[in-house]
Amino acid sequence: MIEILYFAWLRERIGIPRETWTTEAKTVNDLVDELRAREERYVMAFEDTTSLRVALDQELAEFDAPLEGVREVAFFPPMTGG
Amino acid sequence: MIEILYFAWLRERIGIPRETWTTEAKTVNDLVDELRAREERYVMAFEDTTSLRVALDQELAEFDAPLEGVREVAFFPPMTGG
Amino acid sequence: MRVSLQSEPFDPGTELTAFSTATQGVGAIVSFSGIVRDTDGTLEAMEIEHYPGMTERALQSHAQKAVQKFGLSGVLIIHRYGRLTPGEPIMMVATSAPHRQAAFEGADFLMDFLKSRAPFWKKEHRADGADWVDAKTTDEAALDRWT
Amino acid sequence: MRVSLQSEPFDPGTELTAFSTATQGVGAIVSFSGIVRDTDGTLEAMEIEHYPGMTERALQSHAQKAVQKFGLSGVLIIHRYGRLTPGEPIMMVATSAPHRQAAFEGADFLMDFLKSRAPFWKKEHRADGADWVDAKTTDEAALDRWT
Repeated sequence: MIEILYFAWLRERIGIPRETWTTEAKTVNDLVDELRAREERYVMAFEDTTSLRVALDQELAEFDAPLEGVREVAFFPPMTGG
Repeated sequence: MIEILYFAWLRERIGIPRETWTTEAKTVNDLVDELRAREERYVMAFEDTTSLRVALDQELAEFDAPLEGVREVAFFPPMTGG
Repeated sequence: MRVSLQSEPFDPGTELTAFSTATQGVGAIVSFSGIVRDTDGTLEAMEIEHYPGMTERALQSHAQKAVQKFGLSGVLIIHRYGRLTPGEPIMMVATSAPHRQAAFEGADFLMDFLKSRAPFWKKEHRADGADWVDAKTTDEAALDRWT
Repeated sequence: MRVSLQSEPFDPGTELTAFSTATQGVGAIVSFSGIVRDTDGTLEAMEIEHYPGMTERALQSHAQKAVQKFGLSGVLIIHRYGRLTPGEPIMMVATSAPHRQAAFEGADFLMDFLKSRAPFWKKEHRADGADWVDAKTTDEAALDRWT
């Protein structure tokens, strides 16, 4: 079981800020595939992962990173702070 | 007749902050030669003009600049503001 | 080193005075403040979303990185979240160091990080709707200067 | 644009607040303050000599140059002269602009100018005597960045 968080327009497109999900995914990419298989809104949200960022347990990561031991996965668009 | 000003260690070495001087000099270099011919303290002060700066009527200039029309000449070491 | 993630407004001048007073023995202090800007007279508000938990960690770790990389004597980062109106300060960084170059570079480095590595997202609210601000590829590219 | 050549002390934070209030509609404000630094615990005072008349002209003309070169919305230059003690601010520059890069570069440019083109000379007073501060060749070289 992992906690999945969504931010900014990704949060709006999916419609929820967070959810708990039971996954078999080995990597972030695997997890994205699982989510896409669920519902159309996930397909839309994850249409182009090159325009998205991911953080594993609150550290920026790559989409091919392993999920082993990870408790919190966050997906969001490129950041626009400052 | 021109007004000559000295700043920082140049002022201390020459012993006065300013003086009025009647000159025939065509350029700053000529003026420096005239001053050196006056007294030992000017020889000492103007020993190495590459380590000095000059301003003509309050604008930075080169030592080969003409003096025609100039009313105020200032000599000083490289600036250390900021 | 002080990092503040806050919804409350702040005054960069007041913060600079406090920062200067706290860091003694330095020769140079640089500050940067970013202000909500209404480019065409239609901006009603700037909404800033962030990732609670990750944001604080990311700000702390980058403040530490800046201290080490540039030998800074002090670092201040303030970043707001929530709803801001035009003219309000969004964020500020301040750096202090023995000499000028380290203070300037440290501030510039922190800004590059805040622009594209700290989990903040800006949304502009106008009379005719709201839009998420797009990330600039130049901001992403700017980070390469420091590696 | 405000240029102040003064013997009186000033507080950079208070000046930053006044500068920010005066320049509306900008997105970025950068400030730099230089502080008298006692590197080895022996400095009693820093004396700053300047060239009355030329200094004011030079500060004004370089503030204008910075506004034009970087499209700045506002410039502030404060520089003290006379006898200063360790910990006191010597000078400050502040720049405001629509975007960050112009504000940073404008402040950096003004500092390079103040270091080696404004007619100020620093003398350090210590218990065992007084010495004029040598100009740094790096300060002179830094000016080449802008030509």
